Amino acid sequence: MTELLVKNACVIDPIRGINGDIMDIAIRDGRIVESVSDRAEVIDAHRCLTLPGGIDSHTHVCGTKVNFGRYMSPEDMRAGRTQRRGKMHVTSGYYVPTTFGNSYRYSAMGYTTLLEGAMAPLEARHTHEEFTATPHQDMLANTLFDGNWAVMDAVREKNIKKAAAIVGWTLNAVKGYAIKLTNPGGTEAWGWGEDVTSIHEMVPHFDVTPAEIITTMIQANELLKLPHSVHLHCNNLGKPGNYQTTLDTFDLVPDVNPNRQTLYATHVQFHAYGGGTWRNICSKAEEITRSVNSKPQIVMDMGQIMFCRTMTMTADGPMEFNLHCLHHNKWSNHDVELETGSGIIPVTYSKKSAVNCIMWAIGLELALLTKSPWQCLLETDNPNGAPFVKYPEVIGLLMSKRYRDEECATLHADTEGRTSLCALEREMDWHDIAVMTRAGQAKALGIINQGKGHLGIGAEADIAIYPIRTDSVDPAREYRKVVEGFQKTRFTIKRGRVVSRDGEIIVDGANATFWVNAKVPEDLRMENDPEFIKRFEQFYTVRMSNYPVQDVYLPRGRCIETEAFT
Amino acid sequence: MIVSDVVCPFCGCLCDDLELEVEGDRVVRVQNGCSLAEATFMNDTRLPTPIRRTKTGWEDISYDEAIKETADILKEADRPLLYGWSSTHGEAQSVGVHIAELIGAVIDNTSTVCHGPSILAIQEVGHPGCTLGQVKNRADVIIYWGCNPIEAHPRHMSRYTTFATGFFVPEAQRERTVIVVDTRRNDTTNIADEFLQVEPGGDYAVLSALRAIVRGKESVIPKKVAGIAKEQLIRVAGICKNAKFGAIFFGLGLTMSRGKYKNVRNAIELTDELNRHTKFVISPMRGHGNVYGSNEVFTWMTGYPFAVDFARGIAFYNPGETTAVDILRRGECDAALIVASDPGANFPRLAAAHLAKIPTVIIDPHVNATTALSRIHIPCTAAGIDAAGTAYRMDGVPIRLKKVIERGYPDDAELLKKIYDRLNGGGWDHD
Amino acid sequence: MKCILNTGRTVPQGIAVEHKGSDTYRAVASACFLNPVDMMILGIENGARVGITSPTGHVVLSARSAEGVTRGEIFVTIGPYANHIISSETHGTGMPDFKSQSVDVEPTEEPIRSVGELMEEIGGLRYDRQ
Amino acid sequence: MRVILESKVRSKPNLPIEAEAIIPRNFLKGTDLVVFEGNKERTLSELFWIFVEGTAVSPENIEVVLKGDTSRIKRVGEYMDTGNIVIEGDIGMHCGNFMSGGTIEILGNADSWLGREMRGGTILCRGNAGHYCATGYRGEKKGMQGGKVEVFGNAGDFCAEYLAGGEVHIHGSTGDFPGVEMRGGQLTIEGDATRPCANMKEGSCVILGTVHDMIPTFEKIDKRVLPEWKITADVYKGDVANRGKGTLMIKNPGAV
Repeated sequence: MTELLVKNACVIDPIRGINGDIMDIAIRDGRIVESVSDRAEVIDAHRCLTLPGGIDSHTHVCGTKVNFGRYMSPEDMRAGRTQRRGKMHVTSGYYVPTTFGNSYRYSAMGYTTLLEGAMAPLEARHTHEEFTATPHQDMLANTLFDGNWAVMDAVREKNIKKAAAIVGWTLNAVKGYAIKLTNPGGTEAWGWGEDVTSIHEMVPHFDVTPAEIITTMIQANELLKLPHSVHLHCNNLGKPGNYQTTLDTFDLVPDVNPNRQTLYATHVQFHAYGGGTWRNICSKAEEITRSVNSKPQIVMDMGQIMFCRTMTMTADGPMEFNLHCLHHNKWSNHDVELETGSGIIPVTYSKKSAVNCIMWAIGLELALLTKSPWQCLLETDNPNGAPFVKYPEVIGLLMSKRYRDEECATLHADTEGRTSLCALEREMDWHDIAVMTRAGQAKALGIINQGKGHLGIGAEADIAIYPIRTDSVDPAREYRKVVEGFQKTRFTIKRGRVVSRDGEIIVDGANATFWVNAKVPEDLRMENDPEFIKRFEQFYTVRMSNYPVQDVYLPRGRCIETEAFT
Repeated sequence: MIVSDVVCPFCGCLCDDLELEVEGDRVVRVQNGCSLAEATFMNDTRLPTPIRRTKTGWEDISYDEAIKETADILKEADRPLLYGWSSTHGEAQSVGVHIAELIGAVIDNTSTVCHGPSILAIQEVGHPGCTLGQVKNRADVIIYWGCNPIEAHPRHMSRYTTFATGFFVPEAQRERTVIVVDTRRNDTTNIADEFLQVEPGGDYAVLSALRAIVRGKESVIPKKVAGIAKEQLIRVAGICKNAKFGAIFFGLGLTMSRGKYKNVRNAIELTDELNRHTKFVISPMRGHGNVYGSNEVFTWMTGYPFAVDFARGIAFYNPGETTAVDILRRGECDAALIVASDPGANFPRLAAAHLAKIPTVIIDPHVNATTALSRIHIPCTAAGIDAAGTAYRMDGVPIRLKKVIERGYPDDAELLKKIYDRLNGGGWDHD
Repeated sequence: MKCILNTGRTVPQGIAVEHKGSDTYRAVASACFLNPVDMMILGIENGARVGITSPTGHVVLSARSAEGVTRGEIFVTIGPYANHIISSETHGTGMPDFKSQSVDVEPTEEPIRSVGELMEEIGGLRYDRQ
Repeated sequence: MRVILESKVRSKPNLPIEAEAIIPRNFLKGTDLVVFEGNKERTLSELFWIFVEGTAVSPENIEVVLKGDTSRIKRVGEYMDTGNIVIEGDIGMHCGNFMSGGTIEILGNADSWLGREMRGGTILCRGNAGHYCATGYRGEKKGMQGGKVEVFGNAGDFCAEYLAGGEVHIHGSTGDFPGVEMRGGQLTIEGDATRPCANMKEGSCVILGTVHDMIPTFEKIDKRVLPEWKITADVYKGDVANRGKGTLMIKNPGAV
């Protein structure tokens, strides 16, 4: 039995409605309890800001695509090198760090749970191998279904149950957590070098539209009773004028789940562009947030960009090629048979570029114009918009109008006319930030019941104690203190153990991987469907028996079972 | 006993549809596999026990003794080299990287003498590729450039390309055009619809010419480029541009001939150019069963796919400087640990000779040329035969190798963990 | 005769690759494929021995006629025989000239050595208990 | 001030030494510097006999002289910004990496990656230079960006790869692919070269000797008198395969 007592913590725990109370937190064997014995180890938080461990609900840190980003970037690897030290392994890389680099840096910032944004089912084993080597965060994997042939066949046949059964079988086979749709239909079209340009355009050879894929998958998701909603990267990412596609997509979404959103729309900054060309691109954040403010069934995340050199990586192959034709730097692409695609290119976001400045402003506008912080979560689509180590700066910008004004003064002159950021007075408070960086994520991902995102009795003792005194820091004026404070916790506690102190990792990690087993009725299971098996063996290049990820790849797997179809 | 859907660990195709008949600790029949697979499973003669070189011959030693001496050798070294890794599973590769980091070693894998140049090229221009099923189901134009799949990857054409039935190419042989580029005629060139016989060392010029033609600049091109007539180049460029889905596979003919990675880069840039007209992908024909896995494991752990130098505590990478052949050629390293490979046979003479001058330990199931250059040889399981583990196919698809028999050997990952423990003075703690 | 040495993988080499001490492997790895015209000029028949010399070393191989090999080129499967004469220079890339080593080819009466003998020539010691 | 470093005899003379600490500025505060020999940290005095003559108040007045067997010493002059380094014999790899000012003179030969990612200053190599002379790092978009590298002997393969600015002058010949991927700057080769300027985007290159294996995707546009060399050269634009706008001037085009 191990016990830990955190004393004098200034706790903000939005899920439990606690906002800045000074209290003690008792921990036994990794969970939060009423009280501990006097033998417990004691940490004095000295009234510092204490939050549930940070949760990133959309990041790219593990798997084929991320590793390819590393593989092709020795120039980045030398940008962030640290030596082996104590319990810490060597790390390399700044925008695509090694797995240990990701894990240590997230931990130093108080993050204890991560959702990998895109896992191709065929390559799931790779993602899980890297999860094991990202030891300080619990991991969940978004599983890609955007170009899944079997799913598209079911959509065409308007067979929702079958679509659900395919998803259920796949999630179970690859130990995935949620349904991810990346440019639905577009990744299949990219198999021919084409794309789909609206949600009502037919996918070549499959006679389905993105809209049909999205609505069917939303229904299948609820039929399977998955903890998370459909997680969508909308069509037409990064194209001027794409906001209309985004609005059309939002209009498809019913409000069907009382516990959470029905659709999670990711990195919406990249989907909120007006205009028709790169010359007249402008912000449509107002239109997007007007829609979201009237639709509680939608939660989005920012997709904030920051000015730096980074790497874009997404399953959206056609988008990456278009971007490559603009940048003329290196381009990688990796299409996955019968399932999805992916593309990777390095980019530099510069204040000299009007487009980049407008993108930067749109992300912030989305957050500031969304009334409820539970509906617009903070992330950069790491590393697409910026590496996650930039989160503290994003927090600073959201909390301080002065910081925003100072930055705006250094931007390209066109920014002001084509965005409304400068006019926005809103300054977020500590509670808003706590929602946008952990509580909102826990609710959106459906992991509150797993003891994530709050500090109630029975919760997993994932806690971040920041060197910030909320009673003495004025974030609007002293935003630099805010940024610094969120960069490095005093203590990051993971499942009751102090893993990071002042940015130094002090123990070996022992993370868990959450996955979902939706129990589909016997007669609907794909492993009993001869037609599914036949097509699998014919068109995949691995045998169906070699496809599922074996248990050995999840040394600390945590299965969430649902009673589907009931 | 019959075991089905077995994965062959020999080459980068990692065919996973083999059926094996097993009797006791022996495989007695292999179905669906090529002749290389058959030899891999059926002619599997092992070194029975660890051996150590004496002044005049060889003596048997215990595993404990062998492990202790290996750890002592590595501990003493000022510039140890850990080399090989491509014929074992990812689990062993990962322990190898941990050892290298712990002792400040250089760690390199066999891509250094096969597709290392392809990696250098990818680091300059990226890699438009795909999984092999994309090619199987869609490709109507297949190009084999500087590779000979019939000899090196015997089932590549029947499983993934020329002869494979695909969803959008139900009559594969009729519907696919096959182009082969090589310096000499061989069995692969004989099945080509177009054979471009390029002069040795002329690949780069041919690729540049094709790029220019695809861009509409054919007027610049001379009548003949590296032995190939301009008319044929124009014809081939036309076939590529008119393809619905084209796939280039390339081999050591590009990576080993003069210019090395620049040849590969040029092929990738041709692929890039063709994507402005249609869909085109390119893929290296990776050799050893899990050589791509060694690149993957090295990359997520160190940031670099091969040739990683931990001498200064951080990871440093610079092929040409930190690559195994160069470290040996310059006589830099003062100890070597070879795992699952045979540099004695595969490295140029001068590089191999240095292994005999320093204390070298090899961990490998089989006696090979490197055995003769070593001080100690420790036998172990062979991944995919008597050990399970992860391997990455040439296209990045991770596949679990199966354990089909038990022969009583220790897994190399376990041997390496014991060596790590001795060096670290503590328990293995990285799972 | 001046030639360019080309190397590559072959099925027989792959089959015997884990039996480097065997006669099969010796036969496979020490075969040197030449264009028939070049063989005529050298005045040798199939199976004759040829001495191959490069700035790095000298090795004896068994000549085999092959139509597919162009004149001025010789092909030897990857392995210790070819490597005995390939330079370890990598041009700063890590990769030796496995496909473009300049060599001199001439008929010889010298014997073809075993893999073990080649290793002993560079400081090794054969292990041939099986 | 002159700092003379004379290499001591080492028990393992082939072990590389990484000595980016050897730049003039660092000797302002004394000679108590750290270098790496293989995977071991060493003080400068473990590896060198150190002699200091005179004093200096600013680094530009410091000259560092290396004597003895220095062929395995890497990174001498890395990030050097001022002062002088003289190497009496051969020098190891990465001499003058990221250099931004000052002068390095090598009386012997330089190993590979001489002046990698250089920004300014001057490197004079009286002997031959190895491969990747005046180039960049793997995966990086730009190689050398400024300053001057002058080699009085020959240079190896991939000389001035990714050259983006500054001047590279080889008095002798180069190996394969000089000026490959050039983005800018000026490359001059007085001797012969094989496959020059392949895939170049911009910049200019003059070759006075014989060119072997000219890349087929260069467009001959002109003849031009080069008064400084007293020759008439063929002028090519390219690399056409790469939408390049570079200039390649050749006195003796060999067989294509």
